[in-house]
Amino acid sequence: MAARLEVKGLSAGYGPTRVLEDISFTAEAGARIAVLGRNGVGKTTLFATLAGQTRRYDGTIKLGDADLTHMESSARAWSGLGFVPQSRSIFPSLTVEENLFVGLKGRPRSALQEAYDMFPRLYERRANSGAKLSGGEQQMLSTARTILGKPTVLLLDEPLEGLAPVICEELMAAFSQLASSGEMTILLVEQRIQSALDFAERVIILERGRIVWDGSSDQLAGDRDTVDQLLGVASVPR
Amino acid sequence: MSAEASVTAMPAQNRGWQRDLIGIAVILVAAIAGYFLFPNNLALLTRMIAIMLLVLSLDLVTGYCGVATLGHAALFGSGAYAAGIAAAHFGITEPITMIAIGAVGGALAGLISGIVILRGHGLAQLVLSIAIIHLFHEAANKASEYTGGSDGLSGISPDPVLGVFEFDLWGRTAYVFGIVLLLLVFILLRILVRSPFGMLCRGIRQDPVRVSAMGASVKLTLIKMYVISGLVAGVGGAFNAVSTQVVGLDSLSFTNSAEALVMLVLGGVGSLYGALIGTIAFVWIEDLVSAANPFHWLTIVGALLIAVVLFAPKGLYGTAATLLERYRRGGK
Amino acid sequence: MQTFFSIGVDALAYGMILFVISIGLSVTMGLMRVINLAHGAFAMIGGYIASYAARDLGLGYGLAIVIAVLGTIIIAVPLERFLYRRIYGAPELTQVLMTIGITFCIIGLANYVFGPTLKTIPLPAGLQGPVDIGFRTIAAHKLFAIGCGVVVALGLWYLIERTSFGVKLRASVDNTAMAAALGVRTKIVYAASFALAVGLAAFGGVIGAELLPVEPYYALRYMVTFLVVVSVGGAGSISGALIACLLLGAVDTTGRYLVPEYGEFFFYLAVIAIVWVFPRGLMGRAK
Amino acid sequence: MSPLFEVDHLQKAFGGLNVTRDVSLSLGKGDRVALIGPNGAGKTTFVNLVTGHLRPDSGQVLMGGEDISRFNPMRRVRAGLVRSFQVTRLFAEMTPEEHVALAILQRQGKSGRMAGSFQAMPDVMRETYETLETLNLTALGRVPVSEIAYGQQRLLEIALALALRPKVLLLDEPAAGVPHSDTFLIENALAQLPADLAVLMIEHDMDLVFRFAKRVIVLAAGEIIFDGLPGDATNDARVREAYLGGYANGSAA
Amino acid sequence: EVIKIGVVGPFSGPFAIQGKNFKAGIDAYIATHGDKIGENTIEILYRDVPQADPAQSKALAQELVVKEGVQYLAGFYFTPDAMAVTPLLKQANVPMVIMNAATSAIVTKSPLVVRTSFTTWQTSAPMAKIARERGVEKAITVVSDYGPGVDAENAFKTTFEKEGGKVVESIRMPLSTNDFSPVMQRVRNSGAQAVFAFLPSGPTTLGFVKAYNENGLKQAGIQFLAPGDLTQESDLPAIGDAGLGILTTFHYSLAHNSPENKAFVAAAQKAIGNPAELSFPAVSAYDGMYVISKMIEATGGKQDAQKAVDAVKGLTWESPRGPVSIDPDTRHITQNIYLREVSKGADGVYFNKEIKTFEKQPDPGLAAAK
Ligand SMILES: Nc1ncnc2c1ncn2[C@@H]1O[C@H](COP(=O)(O)OP(=O)(O)OP(=O)(O)O)[C@@H](O)[C@H]1O
Ligand SMILES: Nc1ncnc2c1ncn2[C@@H]1O[C@H](COP(=O)(O)OP(=O)(O)OP(=O)(O)O)[C@@H](O)[C@H]1O
Ligand SMILES: [Mg+2]
Ligand SMILES: [Mg+2]
Repeated sequence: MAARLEVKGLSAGYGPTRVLEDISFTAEAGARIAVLGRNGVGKTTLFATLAGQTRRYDGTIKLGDADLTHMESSARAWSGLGFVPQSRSIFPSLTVEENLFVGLKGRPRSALQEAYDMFPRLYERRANSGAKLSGGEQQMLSTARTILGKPTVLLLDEPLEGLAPVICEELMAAFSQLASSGEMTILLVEQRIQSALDFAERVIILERGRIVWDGSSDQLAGDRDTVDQLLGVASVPR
Repeated sequence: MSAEASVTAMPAQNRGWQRDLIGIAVILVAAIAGYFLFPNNLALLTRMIAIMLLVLSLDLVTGYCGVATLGHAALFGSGAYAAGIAAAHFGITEPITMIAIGAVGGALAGLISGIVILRGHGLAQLVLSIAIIHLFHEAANKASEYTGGSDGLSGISPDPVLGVFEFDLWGRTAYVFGIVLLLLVFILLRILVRSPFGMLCRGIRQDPVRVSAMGASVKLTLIKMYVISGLVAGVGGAFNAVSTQVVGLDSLSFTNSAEALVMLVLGGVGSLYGALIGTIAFVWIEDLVSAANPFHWLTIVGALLIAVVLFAPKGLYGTAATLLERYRRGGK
Repeated sequence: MQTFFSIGVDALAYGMILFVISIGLSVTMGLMRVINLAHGAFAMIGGYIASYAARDLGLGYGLAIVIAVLGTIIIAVPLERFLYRRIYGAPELTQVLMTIGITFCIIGLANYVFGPTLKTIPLPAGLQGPVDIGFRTIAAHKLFAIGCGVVVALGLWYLIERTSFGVKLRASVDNTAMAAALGVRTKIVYAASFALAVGLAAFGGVIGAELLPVEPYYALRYMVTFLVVVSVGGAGSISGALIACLLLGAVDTTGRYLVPEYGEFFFYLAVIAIVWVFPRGLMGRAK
Repeated sequence: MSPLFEVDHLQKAFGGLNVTRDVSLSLGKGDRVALIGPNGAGKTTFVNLVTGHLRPDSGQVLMGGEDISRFNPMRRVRAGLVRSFQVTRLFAEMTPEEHVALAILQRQGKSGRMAGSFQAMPDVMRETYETLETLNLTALGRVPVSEIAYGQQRLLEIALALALRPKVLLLDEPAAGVPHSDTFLIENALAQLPADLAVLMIEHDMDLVFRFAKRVIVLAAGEIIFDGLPGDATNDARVREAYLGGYANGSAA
Repeated sequence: EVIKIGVVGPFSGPFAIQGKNFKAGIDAYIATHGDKIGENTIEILYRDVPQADPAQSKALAQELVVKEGVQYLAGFYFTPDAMAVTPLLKQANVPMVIMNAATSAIVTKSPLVVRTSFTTWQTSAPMAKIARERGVEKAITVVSDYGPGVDAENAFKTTFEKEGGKVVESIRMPLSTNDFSPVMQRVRNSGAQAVFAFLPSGPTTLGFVKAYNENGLKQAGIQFLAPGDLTQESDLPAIGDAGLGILTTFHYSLAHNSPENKAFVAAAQKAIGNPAELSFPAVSAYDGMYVISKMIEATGGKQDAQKAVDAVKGLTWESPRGPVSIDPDTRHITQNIYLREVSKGADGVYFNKEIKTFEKQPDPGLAAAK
């Protein structure tokens, strides 16, 4: 069942380079939130930090009533956090089926069927080794793998990347379904602003590692200048 | 655009060359200091120089091209035997000529091992290098009428350098001769590694597929580098033969190769300075502890190696450099 | 013909013994991606413990083996916790440096504790002396070693390819961070597989002691051989290692029979030939 | 005269799976073609076959009439056939500046030089920074690639391809991972390409595809099911069903 | 005044035990004779060359002479290590007392070399005579493929054929050989009545002897002959019963029955700590120290290499191994060579039982070389 994610004063980065500064927000159970922002503002870093993969300088992370702040990555997963990384991170030497198996988190093998129902393509390729999947297939695998673990909070970093439009539509529908059915809380990073806005009820915009905008998606959809200024075409490199 | 290019370009470049000049100066100072501080250890220091050349040449293939090899002594030993045999059997005892012959011998060995070793990938590559060194070793053992087999090749008595400087018991001549060689090689290698060719090699280390997708020939480049590496190692080996006046099978041994690799990693892979520092540190410490306790020094050395990995994972020089870099960034 | 068979038997025995000793290394190097040059050292420790148990304490061979395996694991666990854990995923050369260091230490200590003399592990009556297998006699312990080889091969293959532990292990190796993010307790997985590898090393050290007698320098003396067979087989592949061991065992044995003085050439030329045809080892896992 | 680039009855199967079924197509000078199709249709494989990273089971690849089917990847690049990778392949420890400079030196046959430094070659530096500028990477010129965001790595990937001055350019999902706010950089870059260069782009971002392409080829299950004008593609039933789905209605524009 | 003696040997690594025996012999000498010679006291400096490595050996010798100012160089387990140092001696004005390195030619490399150990020729040749006496017509030689091995092969072959026997086959195997079964197969098929073997002391000898038994050569009655390196006392416990009955010829057995030896063994075992580790290099070291002490007496502690060496030419004394003397021409030790059989004492300890003596053997190797 979907859980609540509470982040307070989070800042993080890589060794000496600080990327995130004082990020605070709360995602209510079952929320659908889009995290947007230009190239390199720290979206991936934010998710990676929540998943316990990048160095956290300070701040706290709570999931439901579990305090993730000092947990290892694997413990976070068991307390309900699911992470689909931008890099896909397929296990190249494992077959598709084995990749999915790792995501099961101890659920019975039979549950694999859920993944195959979601992406029939994966069923066809199930004996194929991860390294030999097509880009899109890897993306499907990565997403399905995490969802199999039945997380209560799901972090999706550009899950539509490299997927055919048809698949994208189905997938977004599936995500909305998962969230609205109260199964999981979903945070989504997505480059295609339109799809993001269609999906999300709330939008958080990052700029240089800080939250600079936080509000309902309709509000944002109305407010063109913000979109242009923060996500818009007048992109200046940092 | 172009203006901005040149302005951004120039400083970096100067910085690079300044660094090199400083580096060379440091080496010179160290060399002179060594001469006067340890007048009685010149034999050791001389041995160090020979090994430095080996480790430098290893760094070229391992550090800059990412070819892991446990058989690099094959290049070193070939140089040593080439020079040694020339002197012992063909009466070519002019030191500089001997060095040249050694270099050629090394280059040939480099070509051969290059062609073989580059065939494999990852561990298989490592194993090819092991096979190579053992084959070279056995070959030398078999050709005992030339190499003296396991008894070693003795009877090498090089002429005075430039016909003036005798090789003496205190090893002064050998030492100075060695330093000169080392500096020459070092300067040439500095130029090489910052050249386009050097950059290409670094590229290959990080992603060969990408390099070939740029239209460059990975194999050919690496083999070129192997030959160069052979030249350097050959010089080292020849110098060893000249300064010690014997060549033993050990110069073609797996142990020798492995030690060289350890020294390189100890100092820091992928940097010429690392190669030098690693060698000095290892040989010096080994000499120290093995003299202090000839019976159980291995334990101490082992402990030190572990300590290095724990506290200086990038090797002595590598770690020092990163810390410095950190400090710089922090400063800004 | 008769000679042919007897050489064949020797080859098989030698290959199997190589396999039993090396396979643990295949696990560390191929699955955990750690170039563990200290593998020989662990095999040696196993040998010493067994020798102590069987000779000085007069315990039975079987018991000695068990004690050796457990003992070695117990010694290795802290090493994993404090040293190896630091080099998982580190550059290969760093691993080489660390594990060489460990090896040096162990050699030094062994030399200090047990002295430089050879240590033997008394065999039970059943395994002593030659057995007549029709066309020739062969040492009983060699037959035993062959048996062990088969068992180990099958067991290990099943564990790695068929059990969920195996999958988790391979996943952790491919991408530790991601495996952890999916809830795999990677630290435990690694510790367990390290223990497994070390245990196998110890086991091999004991079984192989008849051929490779236990002494302080053991740790380095045979390291190259282990490294070679594992890599030729393709690190991480059980079947690969097995084939490599049998193949190289055969080459080595026949070489030493036909042209002893060129045995070394024979062996290493074969190695080169094999790798020439299989640049990633016989059954190298795609990285 | 023979077309600039031609693929002729290309076949490839992995085990039982036919990934490329008798694919033939040709590009002329200045073509701007988009190759689209469902995931796993065989697009990347097609590129790999054409660029020599995979061996076809049968079929030929010709550049300006010359059969280059036997060439290795390197020689094909030299022949002017350049690709970008779907998943970025860059030198983690090197800077964008070095990447581009290396590509240029390679193109000019100077990459074997064992002395001097590209920073001392004004022409190389100039071209390097011009190339970086077109993709807005100038500011990152000296930042190690490991430290720049994925999106920017994608841009560099393209910069490299451009620096090789290809005759035929194969882009595998160039915009993947690049935020829409930045795809215009890629378009600019493509727009600035010499007119006689032929470009074949694989892309799942339909907006980009339809802005860029003068011609669309649709690959499904290893077969070309459509080859024609973008407009017609959106109206083709099979293409909609196999690939576009709702998108077609969304923006026929 | 303190006189420094530099000892170079393998004190760590695969041959550590041999180095340990050097030290044991030297300590035993000092324990029994004290460290004073006249009014001079001697000080020993040890330097480690784990495996044959002439370059390092030379560097260390140089350092010992130049830095530490040693007046005598001693030790040297491996021939190449000794060979590498000989060119230094004259200029350094330092005598070299070899305590093991067993290739005949070393003494010819410099007039300042004295050897108190043995040569492979010296210990191997007599075995050929034994073989003939025991009625062996056809023998096969199996040796490790390196200097000493080849020496042993030649020594045996030459003598054996001089005595009218026939060496049907000569096998040289790489030092790295672990599994000797194939070799034994060959020995078997060769139809020889005896196998003459030489391997460097250490682990491989164990495997070799085991293979000899396991491949049924013992049952087949093929005699096992070898120089004493193969049954070095420190390896015997490991070889165990498998070794019983093996015949070896050597210059020294710990079991040699003489008061001198009893005293020596007692002292040496004390010095080395674990009695089981004591073996032949110790006695050469012990006698080496004796020779050095004579040199010091002769020179009264002054550094005069030539005089020192001349002083010990023809020196004769009763060593723990038996009566010995330094041959004035070759400066190599003339000594008894004993035929020994591996036996098990009442106390369950294995030892080399002397069963025959060849008196006053010089080194035939040099003669053969000429
Ligand atoms: N491993 C790393 N080491 C140092 N800096 C890094 C590293 N990875 C990312 N960065 C820096 O952190 C910043 C944020 O990167 P991040 O990948 O989180 O951005 P992003 O918003 O996900 O970009 P994109 O939309 O391209 O995915 C970037 O400026 C990048 O340069
Ligand atoms: N080396 C291989 N071995 C076996 N199957 C492979 C191999 N490479 C690719 N495949 C399969 O071939 C099919 C085509 O792969 P390809 O990468 O060409 O698809 P694609 O059209 O690029 O898809 P995407 O748009 O998702 O990148 C996929 O189903 C993939 O699983
Ligand atoms: Mg990102
Ligand atoms: Mg693709």
